[in-house]
Amino acid sequence: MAVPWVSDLTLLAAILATLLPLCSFLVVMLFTRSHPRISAGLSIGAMSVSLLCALFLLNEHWHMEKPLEYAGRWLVSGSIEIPFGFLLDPVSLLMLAVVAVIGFLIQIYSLGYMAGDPGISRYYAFMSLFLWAMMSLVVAPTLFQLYIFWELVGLSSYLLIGFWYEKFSASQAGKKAFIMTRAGDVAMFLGMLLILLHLGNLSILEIDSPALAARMSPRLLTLSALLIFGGIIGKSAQFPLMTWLPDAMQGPTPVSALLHSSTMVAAGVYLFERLFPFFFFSPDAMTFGLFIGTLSMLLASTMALVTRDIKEIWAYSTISQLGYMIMGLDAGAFFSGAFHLTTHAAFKALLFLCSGVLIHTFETNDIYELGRKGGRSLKVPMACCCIAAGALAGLPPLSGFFSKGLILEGLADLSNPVWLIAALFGAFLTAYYAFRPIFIILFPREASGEPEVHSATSTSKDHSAGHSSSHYWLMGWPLILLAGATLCLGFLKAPLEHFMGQTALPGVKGIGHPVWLLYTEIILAVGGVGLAWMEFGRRCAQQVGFVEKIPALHRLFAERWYLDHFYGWFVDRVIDRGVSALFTQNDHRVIDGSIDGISRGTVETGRLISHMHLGMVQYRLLAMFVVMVLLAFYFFF
Amino acid sequence: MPMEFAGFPFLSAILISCLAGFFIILCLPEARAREIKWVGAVCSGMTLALAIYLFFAYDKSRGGLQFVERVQWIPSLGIQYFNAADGFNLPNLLLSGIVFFTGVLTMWELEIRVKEFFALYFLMVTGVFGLFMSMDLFFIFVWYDVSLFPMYPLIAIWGTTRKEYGAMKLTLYLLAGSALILPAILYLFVQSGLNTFDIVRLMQPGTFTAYQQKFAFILLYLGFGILAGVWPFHTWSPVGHVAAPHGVSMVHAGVLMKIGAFGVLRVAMFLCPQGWQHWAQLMALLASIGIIYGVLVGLRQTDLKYVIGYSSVSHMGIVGLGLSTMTVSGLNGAVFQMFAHGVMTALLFSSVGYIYDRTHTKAIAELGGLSRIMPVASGYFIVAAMAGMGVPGLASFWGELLVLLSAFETYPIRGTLAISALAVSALFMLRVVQKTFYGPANPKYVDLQDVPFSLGVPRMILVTVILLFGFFPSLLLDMIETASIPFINGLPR
Amino acid sequence: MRIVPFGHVLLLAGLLFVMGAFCAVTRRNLVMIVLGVEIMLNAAGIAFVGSALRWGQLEGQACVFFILAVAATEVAVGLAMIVFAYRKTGSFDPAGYNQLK
Amino acid sequence: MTLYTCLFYVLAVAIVTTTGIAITQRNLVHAVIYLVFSFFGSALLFYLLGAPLLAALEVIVYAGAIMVLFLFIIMMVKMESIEERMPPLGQWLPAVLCGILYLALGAVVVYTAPGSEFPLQTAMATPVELGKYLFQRHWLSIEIVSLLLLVAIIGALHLGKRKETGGTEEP
Amino acid sequence: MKWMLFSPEIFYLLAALCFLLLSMTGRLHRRRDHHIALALAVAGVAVCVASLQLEGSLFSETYKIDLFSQVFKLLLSVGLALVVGICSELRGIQERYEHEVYLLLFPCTLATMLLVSSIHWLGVYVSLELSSYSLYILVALRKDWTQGIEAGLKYFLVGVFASAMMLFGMVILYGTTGTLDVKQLAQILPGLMSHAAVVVGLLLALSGFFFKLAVFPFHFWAADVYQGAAHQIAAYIATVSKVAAIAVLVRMVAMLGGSSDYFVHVLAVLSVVSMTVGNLAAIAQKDLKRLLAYSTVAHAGYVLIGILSMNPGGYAGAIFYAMAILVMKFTVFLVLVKVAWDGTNLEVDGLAGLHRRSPLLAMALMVALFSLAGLPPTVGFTGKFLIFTAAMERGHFALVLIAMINVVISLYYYLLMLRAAYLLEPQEQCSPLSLSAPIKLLAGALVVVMVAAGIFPRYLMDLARNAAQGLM
Repeated sequence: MAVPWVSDLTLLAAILATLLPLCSFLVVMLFTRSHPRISAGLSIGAMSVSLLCALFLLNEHWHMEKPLEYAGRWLVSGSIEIPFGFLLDPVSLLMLAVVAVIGFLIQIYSLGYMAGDPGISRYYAFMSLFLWAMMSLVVAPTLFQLYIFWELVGLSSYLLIGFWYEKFSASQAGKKAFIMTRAGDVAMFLGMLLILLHLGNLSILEIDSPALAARMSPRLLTLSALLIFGGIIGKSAQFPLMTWLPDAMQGPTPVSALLHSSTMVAAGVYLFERLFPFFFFSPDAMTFGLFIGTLSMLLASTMALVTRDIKEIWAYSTISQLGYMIMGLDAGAFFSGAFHLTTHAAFKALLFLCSGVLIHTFETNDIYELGRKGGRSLKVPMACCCIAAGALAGLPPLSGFFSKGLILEGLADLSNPVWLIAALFGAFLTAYYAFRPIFIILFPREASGEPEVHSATSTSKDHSAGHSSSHYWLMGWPLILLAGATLCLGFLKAPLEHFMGQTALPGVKGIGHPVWLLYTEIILAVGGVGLAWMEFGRRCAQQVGFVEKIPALHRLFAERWYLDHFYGWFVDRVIDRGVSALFTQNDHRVIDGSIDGISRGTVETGRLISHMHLGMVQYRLLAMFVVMVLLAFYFFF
Repeated sequence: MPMEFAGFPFLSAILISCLAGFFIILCLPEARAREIKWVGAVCSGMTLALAIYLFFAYDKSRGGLQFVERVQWIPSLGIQYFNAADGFNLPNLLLSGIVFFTGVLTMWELEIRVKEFFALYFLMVTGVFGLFMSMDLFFIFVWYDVSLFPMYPLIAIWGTTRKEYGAMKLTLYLLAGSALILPAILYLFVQSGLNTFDIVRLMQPGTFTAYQQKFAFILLYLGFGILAGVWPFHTWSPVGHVAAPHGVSMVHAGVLMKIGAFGVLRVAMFLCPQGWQHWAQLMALLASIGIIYGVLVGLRQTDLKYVIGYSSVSHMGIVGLGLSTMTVSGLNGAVFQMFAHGVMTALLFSSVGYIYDRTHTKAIAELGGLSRIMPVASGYFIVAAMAGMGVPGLASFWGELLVLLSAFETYPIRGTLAISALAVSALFMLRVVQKTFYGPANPKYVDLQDVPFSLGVPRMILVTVILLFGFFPSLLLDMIETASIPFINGLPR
Repeated sequence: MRIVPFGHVLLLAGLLFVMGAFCAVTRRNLVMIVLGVEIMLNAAGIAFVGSALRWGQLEGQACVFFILAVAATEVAVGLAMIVFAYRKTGSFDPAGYNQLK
Repeated sequence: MTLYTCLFYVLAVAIVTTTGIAITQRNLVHAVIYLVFSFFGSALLFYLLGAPLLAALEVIVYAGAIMVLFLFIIMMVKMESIEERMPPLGQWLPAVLCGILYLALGAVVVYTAPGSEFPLQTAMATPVELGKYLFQRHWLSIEIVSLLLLVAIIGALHLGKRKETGGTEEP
Repeated sequence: MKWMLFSPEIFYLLAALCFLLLSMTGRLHRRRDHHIALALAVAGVAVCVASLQLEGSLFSETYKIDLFSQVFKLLLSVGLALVVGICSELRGIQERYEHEVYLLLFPCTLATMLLVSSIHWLGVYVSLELSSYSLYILVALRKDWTQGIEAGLKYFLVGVFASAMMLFGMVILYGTTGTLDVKQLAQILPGLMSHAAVVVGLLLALSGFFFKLAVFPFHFWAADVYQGAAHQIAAYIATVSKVAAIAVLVRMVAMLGGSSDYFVHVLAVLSVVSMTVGNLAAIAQKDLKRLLAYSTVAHAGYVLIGILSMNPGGYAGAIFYAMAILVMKFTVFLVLVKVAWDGTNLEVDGLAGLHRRSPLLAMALMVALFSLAGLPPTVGFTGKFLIFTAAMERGHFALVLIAMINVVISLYYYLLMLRAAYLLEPQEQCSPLSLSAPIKLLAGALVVVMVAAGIFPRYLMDLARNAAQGLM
């Protein structure tokens, strides 16, 4: 730490912000495992301090000309030098604030949600581990540090998904999540190594600078961009590696709210923002990203149409919104992606927390069940839910509308119109699936006689659902705050754009936006909501989606486009029964077999030779004579 | 006998404390098991303390050989009892100290034939310490065999599944390795014409021709490689680990496999650099196959110790890959990984040992939901499993990172193969953790109680070491660097 | 007076040596084995005398003296053993003696 | 071709034929008798090659003592009653082959040996010279041989002696 | 005084005669005979130690006394003392022959001492015969007559055949070179090495020693004799006569070996084949002594490597290896005698439960086995190390590699014995072995010697090296 860290306030704030959750994690794990109250208090206290530091950093550096970088020597090995430190610039400060705010709120919320759960101190320990990792990832000055915390975030998600480890499905989901993200990480690690080979070090500022483009050939640049994008696919559950996110709903709802909607999965998009100039240098990587973003957005929204589990719906919506952000970024509209990430974090966390309250009180995830059990009676959560769903659908006054609009404008500037059409179709679907559960819960059909589908992800709560009012209000306050955020964030677009725009970033500056785009956007949103109302809200609606009418399509979407079957087949057939069985046989039969064969062979020859020695005396004399004659004969050769 | 000691002979002090333990235990009567264990704990504690003191007393700025001890042993053949500490062998000495001390504590509950067990155990570890600190070819070979032959009685008498087959196979296989090493050492001794076994003198450039170096290197690499678990010769290690009692398999997998890798480094690479450059391609190929192979075969195993055995084959493959890249960071990574893997495997075996002592079964299928029954004991295993997967914040991540970095630089294809093994190793480790620790609690074991504090001490030490070197790798890396930079720069191009 | 080239004496001794060996190896009777060895020793004696004459020394003849002594002890011990064995096992056939496994 | 050369060849042929017959005789007594003739032949050869004392000793010790001992043993155990089995093919065929190979080799070796062409001149070593030479240079070996004979006597005695009480293990 | 040079031999002659008189008395006092024998043997050792530094030659240059011969005489006398030490019960010999054991042992040791010092082929031949014949008779005196007589007969027939071949070799040597004195031969031979007769003669002449050392073509007697003979006699054959054979072979090859590489090839072939045959045959053995016999054949192969490298290092290695064989083999036989105290043959599994019955013997056995296998901290390893270094100096890399592979094979059956001692539980509960104090002391001393000679071999190596200097 070159600069004496005590005197420089920013550095002090950055250190406090990141390292406090780590201290609370260590203290809780080592000492206060058996006292839930103390451990909860500790981690919330630590979180509040880091929240304050994050906000302090944000407003102190509101007007920032150039990024601040502090780096201390951590590990030196020959030519490779891995520093540890902080890189504070608008991108990271905004993300730090988002993570801090939502983290703090969810920690308060989970006080109520997790009350009575035996492993509560373990829960808070893992939460603070996650927050430490996420915040250090956000402010990482080098790709090394970012990769290290990228893995740690993956680890904490594994621990939190598998929090109720007695349930087989929870541990299975945790394992699946970790392995899929780890596959992405491997690709990212390779991309990093390519850059390291050519650049010498991995500091983010140098990667973003044009110097790198000069050193690497365009082909290599694209390859490393694609590889790093592989990491983003893994972490943000994009097209090929998306099926782990819906399964990750096994974890407690606050975890889903914090990790698997707003912060952790957004790390991929954040990395994209962080290396935006680097990606910008390779156009085909951008088009590939665009394609992946669109594909995963459409697929996820189709899946959301049919599922009956409320948390799965929001999980699919997260995947599709992330697809939106990546489309926005890939289209060159830097601010649109960042802004949508912020707004999405707010309203998606709100959605999850509301459904959390519903699940917490009615003990079921199924939307029809929730409706029937009187979901409408809980006034505050339902209200916040509607607001958040509205923001998700992109209804005008809410923040979703503004951020999605920006993305659509970015897409409009692209030469090829197909991306814009897909985005618009996506917006329509989003609106439709956003309001489907709302209407089902608000207008339950007693006589619908829907078979009680045992949805795979019903979270059976074994702890007593204490409905005491204190818990209710503890969970209530964060909802209200988040609802407020979704309402007013839309209007903060201008100052944020100014704040983000300070660091001169390349990117397509939007020329005048066609007016018709704004209106089509509103019409599609309202149309989607209307269709949902038509099919689910109206008194005489059969509450059967237009998709469910076509059974083939229904099954296709319900089976997650058979992706899970493919992965199951691949891991089971190819890896388990195929390659490793082959290697195990090779190990036992070929290598071991040959060695045991050699040793058995020597023992057999031993037995043979010892039999040779049992012959008659005269054979021995003969043998002596013959050998001596042969040795004499050898003289002549 | 002209003796040259720089201050108090710490290195010999380690050996003497081991041998003192050996002789005291021999003199104690068989019945007094408790006293034997206490003597064992005290002596191993002393060696650990000495190793720690050495580790921190080493003057990193000066580098080179320190704490030199030299005694003319057999002048006519140029054999000396020559011990020294440098960047390469101090981490290993520390590792042996730690694993030795925790190994003794892990075997605290042993009841049958305690005296013979600890006597042979001390003998084995004396061999291990001797080899790490020796700079004389003759003594390296002597200590190599001293550390090997107690293996047979240790495994054959106190072992578990298929112990006699395992013991015989292991001992014969490892001594077949020595059948390759001794001719190579003699070949070098004779070809050098200097009538000395001293590595420092034989190391000077120009003592051997290129052909001699190539010839000797491949023999030494195969000889020591067998012990290091190089790919085609690895089949003894899982069998040996399963058969051995867990205290022995801790030292065996934790330290003995490092002797193989250290032997390759200290003897083969020091004396035959051109041979190393010639055979590096083969080393890298075998190592990367070993990494993938160990993990994939581990997937199919049903016995907990087999799983750990194959995971150590894979990790030793990483060490081999590190050694094969002729870069400073590759070498640093390899030595760091030797240390990290040693501690991690020791923790794995010690926790499996605890589980085996309680449930008397190692089959993963029968175990299940142990995390509910004994959270602390399974916690230790999970930390070790995480380290095995290369999770950052734990020691072996840095080793793997550095090795894979430099491997990717010099051998791109093999490097990619090794890096992709990271994903499969995650699948492999998590599957084990999930089957044995998560999921519904197995009714048979519900009444088992968690590990008491007294038995938890060894595992706690190992966990703290993993975390300490996970968070502060530079502690170890600066030490290793003082030795690897001069070595790599000294290589003839 | 010239008797015969030294080589011929050696050849004779060699021939006798082979016949002795052949008798020792093929005859299925212990006594005949000892007899065969006697013939071999006698062949060596002849060669020794021939060599002594060839080099004009008495060394060779002195050796023959010792050969006689050794042959005598060989017969004494050998036949004693054979008789002892015959008295115990009742057979002279060398094939009979293979109880030691 | 002096008298001695043809005498040498006559004696050589005699020795070889008598030994050959001795080897192939089924009946042991005949074999021993033929062997005695062979030893007489070699005694004469010794005399021809200038070793009169050895010739006499040969007759006394070899032909006399040793062959008589053989006869005595053969008579004692009534050997002729035991029919000796013919040696199986597997035993004598390799012996014959090796014998032939040995002879070929021996011939080559002898001809290439140094001094094989050296003509032997007749000479005579008086027993006095041989005795003096023997006891001057090799008296240690004489002592050793005496010990050897002592050991042989002890051995023959113990192996041959029947147990006093007519040991039960008699056949 | 010239007679002082000959003092060890005279002492042993007088001892032999004293036992001759004793056997005349007729009545059997086992305890008294054993004490007398032990006293005389120990006195013999003292005499040999006193005469260690003597130099000179007797009997008109045919009998050389130098450090080499005196070291070996000392070894032989120590060997005899050890063997006599374990002859306390002598259950393996028939009662009426117990006098004869000592009566024959002393002349045989005398013969081996003569063999070591004499450098005239005739003297060598005659002393070889003396030692062989006394051993033929000793082997035949076994209590269980079926085994004793069969072993004795086989030993006799092979021995006599081999001595006949040796004699024929000597006669060819004499015929072609004109002298039987080894010193003169050493000057003449290098010139004639190109002639087939000379080399074949030398090879045949050495076959007598190959028989004594049980090298490949002449090793057939080893297994049956070890199994057939009484434990003490087998111990004697395995230690003392082996050491003598090594001594005379080293002396002959050192003086006559010369430069012909044909001779080195022949020795290399013999050593490789006898190593491999010895080790492989030993694997399949059930009887303990038969296994030890084959392991001795294998050790003969290792010593031959030292001898065929024909440099001072090689001969020093062979001398050191002779010392090692003496101690290692004797320890195993000590354990054997104490476990099979009733004189019957012992199966390898008969060692079961030894670690419980007598921990000291078990440890002695373990150290001896690891030393026989050639594992480092023991004397066996130092011996092998010296021999392999010498062979490597002559460039016999393949030979050293084959030898090391054989070491691994030999480790297999040594570990089987160890397994029996430490692992197997005896079927019926047998009582713990009670060892008398001197035997305990002896076992402990042997263990200390084996380990000390392995860790601080410096003094023994210097002794061997000086002895080897005198040879050239």
